Amino acid sequence: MTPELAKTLSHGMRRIRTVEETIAARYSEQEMRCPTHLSSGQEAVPAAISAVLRPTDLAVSGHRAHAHYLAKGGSLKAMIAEIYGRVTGCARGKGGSMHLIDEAVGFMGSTAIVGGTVPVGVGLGYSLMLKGTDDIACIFLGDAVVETGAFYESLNFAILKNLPVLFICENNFYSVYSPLSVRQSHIKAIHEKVAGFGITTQDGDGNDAASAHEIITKTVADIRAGKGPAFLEFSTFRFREHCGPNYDDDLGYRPDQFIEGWNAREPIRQFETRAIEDGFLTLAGIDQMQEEIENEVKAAFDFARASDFPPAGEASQHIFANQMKGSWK
Amino acid sequence: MTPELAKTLSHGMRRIRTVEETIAARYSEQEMRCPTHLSSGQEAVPAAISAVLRPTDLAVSGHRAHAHYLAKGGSLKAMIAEIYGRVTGCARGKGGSMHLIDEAVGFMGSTAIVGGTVPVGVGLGYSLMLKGTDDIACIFLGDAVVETGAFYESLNFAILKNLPVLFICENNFYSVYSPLSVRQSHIKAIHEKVAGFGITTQDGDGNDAASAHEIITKTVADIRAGKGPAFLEFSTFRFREHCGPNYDDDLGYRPDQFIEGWNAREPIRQFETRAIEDGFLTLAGIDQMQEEIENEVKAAFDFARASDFPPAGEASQHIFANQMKGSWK
Amino acid sequence: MRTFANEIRDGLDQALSDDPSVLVFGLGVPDPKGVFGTTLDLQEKYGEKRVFDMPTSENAMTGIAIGAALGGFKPVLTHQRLDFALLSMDQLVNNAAKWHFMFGGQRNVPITIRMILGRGRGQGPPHSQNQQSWFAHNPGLKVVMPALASDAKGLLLASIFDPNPVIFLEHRWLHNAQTEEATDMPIPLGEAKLLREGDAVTVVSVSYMTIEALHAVDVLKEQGISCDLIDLRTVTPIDWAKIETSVKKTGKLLMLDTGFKSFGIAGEILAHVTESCWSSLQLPPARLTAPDYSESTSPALTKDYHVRAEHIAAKIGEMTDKPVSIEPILNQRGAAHDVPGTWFTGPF
Amino acid sequence: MRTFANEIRDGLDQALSDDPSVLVFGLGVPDPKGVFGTTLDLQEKYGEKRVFDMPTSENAMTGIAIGAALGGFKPVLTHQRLDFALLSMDQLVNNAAKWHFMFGGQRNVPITIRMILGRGRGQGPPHSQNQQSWFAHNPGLKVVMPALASDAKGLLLASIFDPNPVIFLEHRWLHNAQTEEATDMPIPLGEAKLLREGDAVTVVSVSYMTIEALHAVDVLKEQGISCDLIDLRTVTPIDWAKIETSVKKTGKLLMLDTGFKSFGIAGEILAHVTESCWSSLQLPPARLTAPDYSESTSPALTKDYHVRAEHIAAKIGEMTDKPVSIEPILNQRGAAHDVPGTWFTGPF
Ligand SMILES: Cc1ncc(C[n+]2csc(CCOP(=O)(O)OP(=O)(O)O)c2C)c(N)n1
Ligand SMILES: Cc1ncc(C[n+]2csc(CCOP(=O)(O)OP(=O)(O)O)c2C)c(N)n1
Ligand SMILES: [Mg+2]
Ligand SMILES: [Mg+2]
Repeated sequence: MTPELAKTLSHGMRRIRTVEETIAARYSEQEMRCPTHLSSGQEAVPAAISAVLRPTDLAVSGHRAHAHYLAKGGSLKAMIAEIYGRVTGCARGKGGSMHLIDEAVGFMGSTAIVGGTVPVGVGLGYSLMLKGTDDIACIFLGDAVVETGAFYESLNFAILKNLPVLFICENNFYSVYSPLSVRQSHIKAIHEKVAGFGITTQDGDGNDAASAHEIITKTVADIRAGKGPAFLEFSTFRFREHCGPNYDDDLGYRPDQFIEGWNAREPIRQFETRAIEDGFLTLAGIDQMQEEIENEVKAAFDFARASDFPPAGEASQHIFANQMKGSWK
Repeated sequence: MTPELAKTLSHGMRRIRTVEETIAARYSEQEMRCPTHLSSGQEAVPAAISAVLRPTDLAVSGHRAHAHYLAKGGSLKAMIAEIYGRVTGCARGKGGSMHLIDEAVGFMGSTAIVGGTVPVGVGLGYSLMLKGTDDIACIFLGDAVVETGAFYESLNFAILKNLPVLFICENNFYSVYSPLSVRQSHIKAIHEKVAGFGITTQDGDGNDAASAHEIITKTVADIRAGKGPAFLEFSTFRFREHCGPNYDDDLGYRPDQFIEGWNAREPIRQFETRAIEDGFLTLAGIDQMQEEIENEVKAAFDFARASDFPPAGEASQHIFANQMKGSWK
Repeated sequence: MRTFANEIRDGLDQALSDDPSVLVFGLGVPDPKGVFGTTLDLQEKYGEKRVFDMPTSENAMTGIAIGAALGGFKPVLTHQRLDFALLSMDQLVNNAAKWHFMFGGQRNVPITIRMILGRGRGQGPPHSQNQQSWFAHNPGLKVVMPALASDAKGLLLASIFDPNPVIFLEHRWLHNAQTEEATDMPIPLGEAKLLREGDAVTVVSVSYMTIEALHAVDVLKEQGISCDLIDLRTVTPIDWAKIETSVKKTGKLLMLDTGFKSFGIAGEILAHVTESCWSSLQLPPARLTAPDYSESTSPALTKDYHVRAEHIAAKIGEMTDKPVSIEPILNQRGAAHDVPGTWFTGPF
Repeated sequence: MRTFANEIRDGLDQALSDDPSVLVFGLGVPDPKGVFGTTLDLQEKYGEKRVFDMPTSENAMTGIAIGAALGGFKPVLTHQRLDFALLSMDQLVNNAAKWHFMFGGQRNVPITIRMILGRGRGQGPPHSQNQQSWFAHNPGLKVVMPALASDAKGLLLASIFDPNPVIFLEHRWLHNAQTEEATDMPIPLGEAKLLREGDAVTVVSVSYMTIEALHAVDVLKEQGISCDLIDLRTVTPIDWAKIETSVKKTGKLLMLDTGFKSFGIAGEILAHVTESCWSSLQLPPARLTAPDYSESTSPALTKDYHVRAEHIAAKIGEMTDKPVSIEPILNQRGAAHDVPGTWFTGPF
């Protein structure tokens, strides 16, 4: 740990948290009119990854993608505007919260079908292999994704071709209201099942930004060095309901003890307490950082709300492209 | 080994071989007008399974299903008639070589899509679990099936629900002309990958009927005893081309050494040589058995060729069923 | 007053109770929210073996439903959106649809696949597909699209006890629809329902479009234009007789569909009616459907996306060459355009 | 003389050679048989990184093609049967078709998916599906169905270099079709081709049906009945202008399709022409397609399954109310009914 890294991780987590909590606070205004999956509580892993990846690395994600998009450097303004359905949104209002994209920083897209971007990420990895750079493709996935056939098909191909692909599984133990126990056999943990394929795997504490950062740093270095794909599993905890702005622990689908245990390991406080003790952060520094973040977030919401809606005619545009937009070089 | 078992295994293998080679010999007559995948060379595992399963056990298979259908006790006449497209065929000529069915003996169907019956077999296993008998569902699969997402989704569910399901993988190292090396990572063997899920697995020599029988007997007993699903991998070798009646080693897609090595371990001769040495079989007994088989096979071909074609009107029948045909009891 | 969702739930309950071979499973089936209220308490009542949650494995779970059906059971599999079921097209079309046919009638596959059709409030492109024409195009599948809450239970019961695979499409905007009457009896698949009678135009509709059509037809009736309104209820088998009888009377057809226009179910209905009622047709048969592009997320892009009662009324006016006022329709609208009613506040 | 299969192979060769971002993969691509001869020697020429075999993972490999496209490449993925591609409907429809739209036009997905349509000689239900209407129904996909060997290469090149996902459907019975002329130039997608001119009936056809139609139309010409024959070539985008111009001239439409009848592409073409050419139509537009059930395996059950030249000729006779002799057609048939020619001896 260094003061700089501590600041980066703290800032990364606080920024994600502030964005998500601001969305939660304003969602009931009925101006953000799309299904929205918040990452509050799950900030440590994205913040850690953010500190390791380069803009030329590529990433894809799923329905709960705000944190991943931000971690990869995606434009905050464009994301908030997208959730507000404005033309300044990263998908011009076409896709909403679940469809984020910022190719300029390598965030190649998030989509709404569980597992749907896993093969896309592997295909991006294939393109990087062909180009021969040491960039990597990073695939964010939840614990339900390892129930999809597409995941195993993709895994097999990534290993077969020794592709520069990092699979990051954030295991928050639930898929909507469903615990792991009704979906996956408990005989082996997720990372153990995957390890059976002969890919490098590791599991870590997804609420500990410092150790996550360490694991990710080493793993990414190995991938860049041509050692092939890797799979990381981080256990973590989502604060709010699966989709939407509220807490839903009154529904009783997560045991009280489980909730309390995880709340005690809230990632930001946990990290900062230690970092302050170790002299890497100061309370004053954190306060100033938080203020800057709040200003940035407020500006993003102001930007979004001041932005125009897309003109009605855009509803029927973009069905077909008229020209090639990417290049292999 | 007992004289009785030796006879059963030898008979089972010879019967499959004779059927397949008779099809090969007559295929060029252009009367069997459907894609046909022969099992010559791969007789040991089906013969071994045949000696273990009961008629009330259920089985499904894929495109190369003749041996499995026969092993499960399916009617030989109905199978040959099906390949000849006759109304006496097990699917009344609707399905051909790849669509075999004989529910009376628990052969619930084979289909043409790689991996397509794997979940069907697991669903049959679920029905057996609900019924609470100690029957099992047996799923035959080739080495390409473990590349399909459906396989892993099915495996997960079978383990999750502790279903009485036996996955039998006959690994003949090729999918059509494609060797394993262009399809699957070699870091782990198939059974190792599957073992990662926490299911009982074992690999065996698929050309050694005696040892295959031993493995299968123990495994099936465990499944009947409620120990949950199991996965067996048997390596083996297909004699003829992927689809059709000919040899195609002139194409050079399988290395000479590979072919020679496997030919030296031809399953019937290998088994019988030892069984004769051990006094379980006699040459005369084998000759008599072969004669009986040849008579049976000839009768089946005669039956098929003497059978009527389905009336033209049946082409448009069977689109919808008018009544329930199964029962849960 | 009972809702469409109540009726679905009661249909499942009745099926589970009447027949021990009925199984109900799908993502979220035993949830506290019970798939929009349609599966509430069923697991408590019938146990974890007959009513259960599942992994996110839509393809295999469809095959598992087929296998359980071959094992003698009658599985009902639920997808919270049709869009997720695209993963299972192989099992649905290569196995379920063809099993009875390709095995020469040996064995039927009595499975029911509930798929919910999303719409509005930011559902966006992959949560709002209405691909009924895919299923209808495939021999061996029945396709049921209930519209009225009073039909929901009867159609569901008929689907569950039909010996064939049935795709049961529930429009999300219908779950809160209300009814006073409802039936405990299966409603035979293949019978459309004449909801309104008149001789101006034959309006044929499916699923949620029937709600908009009822609104339009009733308002027009007050303006002196009376239409036949036929709720299709099942797309396959389809009740051609009822449609043809009506078109032969009115000489005019307006078909309403929730799906994309081109190569959709409306095209088939226009084509068939043109073939079979040629000499009765006074006008080319017409259709109002979703356009040939996806529903966007932003509410600014969905205002004119869906066909609403006012469009239907205006179209009927055009087809009958009579003046029509859509004011009464517009005046009755309470909720924003992207929600089915004020009760709906998201998130999905 | 060159075959359709030669032309496909040369199209791939030319694309690979002209543009280093083109990739070709699929089950059996580097096989000794090279996917019915269409991919022979390409791996030797362009290396294992650009031309490769794949695992039996149709769904993921489609997503991998999409990802490679987003990475700047132009993948061409081959399925030996359309039936296998049913496993990839999620990636094709939820991702490829919608990517450009749902990300607001940010990024296109230039992938080409070759799917081979099986027929005859015991292919049976899950090796003989012609589901073009599924793809055509989905905005964002282009659907190309070449018929003539002389068009195969040009249409393939246009598909590969089109910025959008293209479903390229090759009928198995066409691979041996011959041509003398061929082009090295892409043929623009969306332009149908008028193959024969006449004013009796407008015959519109796709893929292998065009071969049967050519036969029928030429024989009828000798009997004094001249038809317009339009080979659609691309189903989406579709060349309505050419169809409408012809129907406005002839007043009669006969649409031919290889797929199931109901809710198929023929229905849409009938519906659209009825809407757009109403006042010109002298007869209800007609269609000849596969019936609404699968192709069986037994040759005894496929004799009357497919539409053949004699059926087309007879139908045109009926539509023109003129006597027609189908004898010349029957007399020219050499091969059994379930193979494209005597060269075809199976197994698939
Ligand atoms: C194929 C598919 N099936 C079901 C859904 C509905 N769905 C949306 S999010 C979700 C839960 C995914 O859980 P997980 O991967 O653990 O991610 P988390 O929400 O916990 O972050 C489900 C089932 C979907 N979007 N796609
Ligand atoms: C989903 C799917 N993809 C491709 C095919 C074409 N195909 C038919 S058999 C076969 C090979 C299967 O290999 P394997 O499972 O090893 O069985 P084997 O033929 O060796 O017995 C393939 C790829 C298919 N039938 N289904
Ligand atoms: Mg989760
Ligand atoms: Mg094999």
